[in-house]
Amino acid sequence: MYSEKVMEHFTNPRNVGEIYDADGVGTEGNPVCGDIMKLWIKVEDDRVVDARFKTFGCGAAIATSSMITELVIGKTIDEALAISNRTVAEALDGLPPLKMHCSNLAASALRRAIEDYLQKQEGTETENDNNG
Amino acid sequence: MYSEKVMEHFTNPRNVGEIYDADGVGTEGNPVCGDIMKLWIKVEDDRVVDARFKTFGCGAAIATSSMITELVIGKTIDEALAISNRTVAEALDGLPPLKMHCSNLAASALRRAIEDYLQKQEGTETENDNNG
Amino acid sequence: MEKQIYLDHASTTPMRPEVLDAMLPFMKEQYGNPSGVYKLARKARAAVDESRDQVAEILGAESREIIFTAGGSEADNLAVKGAAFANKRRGNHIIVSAIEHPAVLDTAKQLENYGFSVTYLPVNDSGLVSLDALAKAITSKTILVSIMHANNEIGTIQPIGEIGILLREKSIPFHTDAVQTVGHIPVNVDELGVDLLSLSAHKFYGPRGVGALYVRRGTRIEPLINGGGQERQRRAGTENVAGIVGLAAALRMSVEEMDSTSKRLLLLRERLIDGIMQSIPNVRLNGHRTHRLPENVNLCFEFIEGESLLLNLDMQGVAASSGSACTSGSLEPSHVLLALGLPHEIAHGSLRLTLGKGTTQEDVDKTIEVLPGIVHRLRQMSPLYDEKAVSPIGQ
Amino acid sequence: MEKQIYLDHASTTPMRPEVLDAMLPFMKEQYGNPSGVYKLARKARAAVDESRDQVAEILGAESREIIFTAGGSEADNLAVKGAAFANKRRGNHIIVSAIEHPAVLDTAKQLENYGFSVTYLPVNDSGLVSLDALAKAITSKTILVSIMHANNEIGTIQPIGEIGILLREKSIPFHTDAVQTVGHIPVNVDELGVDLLSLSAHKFYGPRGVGALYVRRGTRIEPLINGGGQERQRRAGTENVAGIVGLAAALRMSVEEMDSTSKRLLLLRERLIDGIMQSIPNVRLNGHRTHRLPENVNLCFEFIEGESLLLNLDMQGVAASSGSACTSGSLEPSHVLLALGLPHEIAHGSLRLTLGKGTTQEDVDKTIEVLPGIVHRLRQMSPLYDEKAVSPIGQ
Ligand SMILES: Cc1ncc(COP(=O)(O)O)c(C=O)c1O
Ligand SMILES: Cc1ncc(COP(=O)(O)O)c(C=O)c1O
Repeated sequence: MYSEKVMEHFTNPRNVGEIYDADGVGTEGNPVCGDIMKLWIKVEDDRVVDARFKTFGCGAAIATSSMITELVIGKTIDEALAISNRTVAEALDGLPPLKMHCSNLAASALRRAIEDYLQKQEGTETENDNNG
Repeated sequence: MYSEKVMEHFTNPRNVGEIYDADGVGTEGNPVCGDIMKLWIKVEDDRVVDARFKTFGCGAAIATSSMITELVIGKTIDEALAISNRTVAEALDGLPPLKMHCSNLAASALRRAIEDYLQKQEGTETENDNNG
Repeated sequence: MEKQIYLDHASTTPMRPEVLDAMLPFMKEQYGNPSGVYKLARKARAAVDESRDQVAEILGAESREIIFTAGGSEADNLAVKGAAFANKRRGNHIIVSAIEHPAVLDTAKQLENYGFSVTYLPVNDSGLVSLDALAKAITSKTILVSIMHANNEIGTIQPIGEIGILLREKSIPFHTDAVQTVGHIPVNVDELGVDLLSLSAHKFYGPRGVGALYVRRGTRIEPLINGGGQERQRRAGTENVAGIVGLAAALRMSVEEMDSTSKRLLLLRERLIDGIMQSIPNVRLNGHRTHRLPENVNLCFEFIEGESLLLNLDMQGVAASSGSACTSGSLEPSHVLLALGLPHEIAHGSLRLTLGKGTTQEDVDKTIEVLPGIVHRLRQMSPLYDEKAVSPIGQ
Repeated sequence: MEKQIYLDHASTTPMRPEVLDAMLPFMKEQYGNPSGVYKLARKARAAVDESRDQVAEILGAESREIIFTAGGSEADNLAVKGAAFANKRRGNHIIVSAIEHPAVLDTAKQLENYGFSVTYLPVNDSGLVSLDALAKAITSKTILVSIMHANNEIGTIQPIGEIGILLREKSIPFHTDAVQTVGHIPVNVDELGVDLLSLSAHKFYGPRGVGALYVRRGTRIEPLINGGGQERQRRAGTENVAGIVGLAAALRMSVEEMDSTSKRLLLLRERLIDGIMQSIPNVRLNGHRTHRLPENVNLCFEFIEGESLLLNLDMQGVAASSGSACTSGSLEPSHVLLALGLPHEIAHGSLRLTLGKGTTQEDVDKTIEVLPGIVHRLRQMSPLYDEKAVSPIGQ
């Protein structure tokens, strides 16, 4: 049912873990629906230099998490914001219809992490003394 | 579905044909229901000395016809009247449930042939000049 | 023992050895349940998907439009009950032909108990429904028409394509029972213009107990068997993988050989009909002379009854049937023959000989050879024959 | 490639080679349709009759009380819809347990659309229904109770015999889905006191796509599949003779070996449960500790999700399932685990390991060996684990 790419990412997920001094963190999903993804990003000069995730979820959830970290590392914030659930699914050579929502999950978690970063940025810029 | 006895009588039916100078004739069934039996008997000294049949019908109808002629030959009229559909079915080692009505048919045809004989007898006895 | 001559292919066909070969892996080491997530399951899933694709392609359908069932009867019930219940709000009127297989006819009768009203469309003396009569029967409440592609007893092929055009115009869901035609004559769901189409594997040299229903995308049906999510929620039950693979393999092979087989059988059919009608008087051919399945011969022998004919034929090594196999245990004469207008006593004397890919010219000639003696013997025994001994030779 | 360890027997079982041998003649030369009147047909008919006698005898039933179907789902649908519609005049209330297989549960839901009212009986935290609750749920309009013999996910065995006594007193038709128990533990229709009982051949090393429904004499049901007169007018369709013969052969063999197999599997089950629970923290055993199928293990691993567990197990050569096979493609956690009162995130982390007659101690030990690493790895990846890293060892 899963593509080889999905299975490969599921078997060897990239960038598992946390970033303790992350610049942004995003969480998506909830235990009730069976998928939770948490994504940390490190940003330097408006560019995502590192990304890590932890995911509770099915094979597709883990693979999309892994894939999105790969996709985002090296991208500018604007480029990162352009990563849609479709981008993730396509990068994995597709997902079974029932599992499409998992790619949505990953894209949302990334967006939240970026929003978190941008909010913190604003804080830093305007107040300049917050925990940046 | 049929017993060996039924198949044997069906394959080699006894007493097929007509008796042109019969003492009694009985017909039972009709073309609509798919079974018609006609039975001729010859009676001497209150005893059935010959019986013949013609039957349009299924395997069971032909076998019961054959069997009843065998059963009746040699019997007195009273004994012959005692032949029931059960007698015929048992003599054939049973019939499939759906086909039980065929043994009924044979027993009724015999009864009608005997009634025909008795009626003619009455005629002969009382009027003594009929076509006896 | 005599060589057996099997002339009851419309009832069931022997499975092709190649079909069995295709099935065996799924009855042995490939036992995975397609719903699982492990390797063994994925292989089973792939086999089912591939089979579905093949069946769909042959019928000119999309894969998602094929629902596998446990046979033709289930497919018919799913189509008729499923469409009736799914469209109940739109209306409650159903039209079926009077000569449908019991799987449609009795289902329609059962629906009458559930508040549906059914029109049983008559047929003419060769078994064809009339388009005019159909058009007149349609009301604003008609939610389903079910007319079989070819009849299982008399082999008459209906003008399904023309009916399809009529019904498409009126947007009325149209089901055809193609159990006797799929694998035998060309069947394409778009050419026929049907929304629902039933088929059964054992009628085309496939396994018993597996069939399919084609459901045109957008056609609503309620499931007959609720439960697990198999067949896109439209038919629950662990998939009969071996059966499904067997169905697809059998269909593929039948379609490949269809042209040559049907040409050959057509010739044999004509030889059989002619041979019998020339040597036996008072015989009628039932069904249409040309709009007829290439393998079907159905005859009435006046003055004699069908079952005794069959038993005698069996003793001579010829396996045949009278009326439809499912009802030959009953006392009623065939509803199909009665619908053609035959009187009861004639309808009781019917014989169906259905040829198959294994049928040879010798089989046909042997049948032509043994029949006259049997018929003669039974007629000699028949009280009806006496009376009409002088009737003219059967037409 | 790794040796495959198959621990998904509750989903489907590999067919016994002896069963295939018993079926093969009917997929080859014995292709007669049992409805025919010729020799070939009579042999098929005899094989079906004999199979029916054997199944009936094993269940403590009469032959005429057995209806062959195309599987467990069809049998369940036939029982529930059939009894509901046949008793509609007496009332419209149905009781089913909340943990029924979807073949019963979804059927009950569908009946709600047709004017029936359904009570879904809750279960306690080990999956047992309460007799008191059942007694209270009964109304004067109750026309059917359906409670499964053993649950397919958690293996809990219900007190069917006691329920049967209660319902017999009140003359309410009682159906049990015995798909998971027939061939595994003793099943006798009189001891259970049931009027309707479903079984499916592929759950006891028989063929896919064939099952049976026991219908106590006098219990009224309407057919699900109308048509030909097969199965005493209660289930139309050309008989799947090979399948029926295979079902009977598989049942006979399973019953013969039942004692020794279930004893052996019980020991392996305990070894598996203990082995896992001793080496992995935060694991719960679902279902009843003792009123449990000898082959069933169902566990929840906190902080991780079932499917990723299954995929990892598959990569290590272990085939297992999470929840019921039919629904594991869905996103919903098991309705059975939720009915036990488990929170969603725990219910999502379930693993069902079901042993079979081919399961060895090595298989069990290998599973015990590979699981801790997989669970550890997935927990390391889980955002839920972080937060609760200090939870106590699972009970
Ligand atoms: C308890 C139970 N009932 C019914 C079924 C359905 O049986 P089948 O797959 O043969 O339709 C199953 C298995 O799938 C089951 O475990
Ligand atoms: C026209 C037609 N429809 C339906 C059926 C039923 O198919 P099955 O026996 O596979 O249920 C048959 C054959 O029995 C048939 O000939």
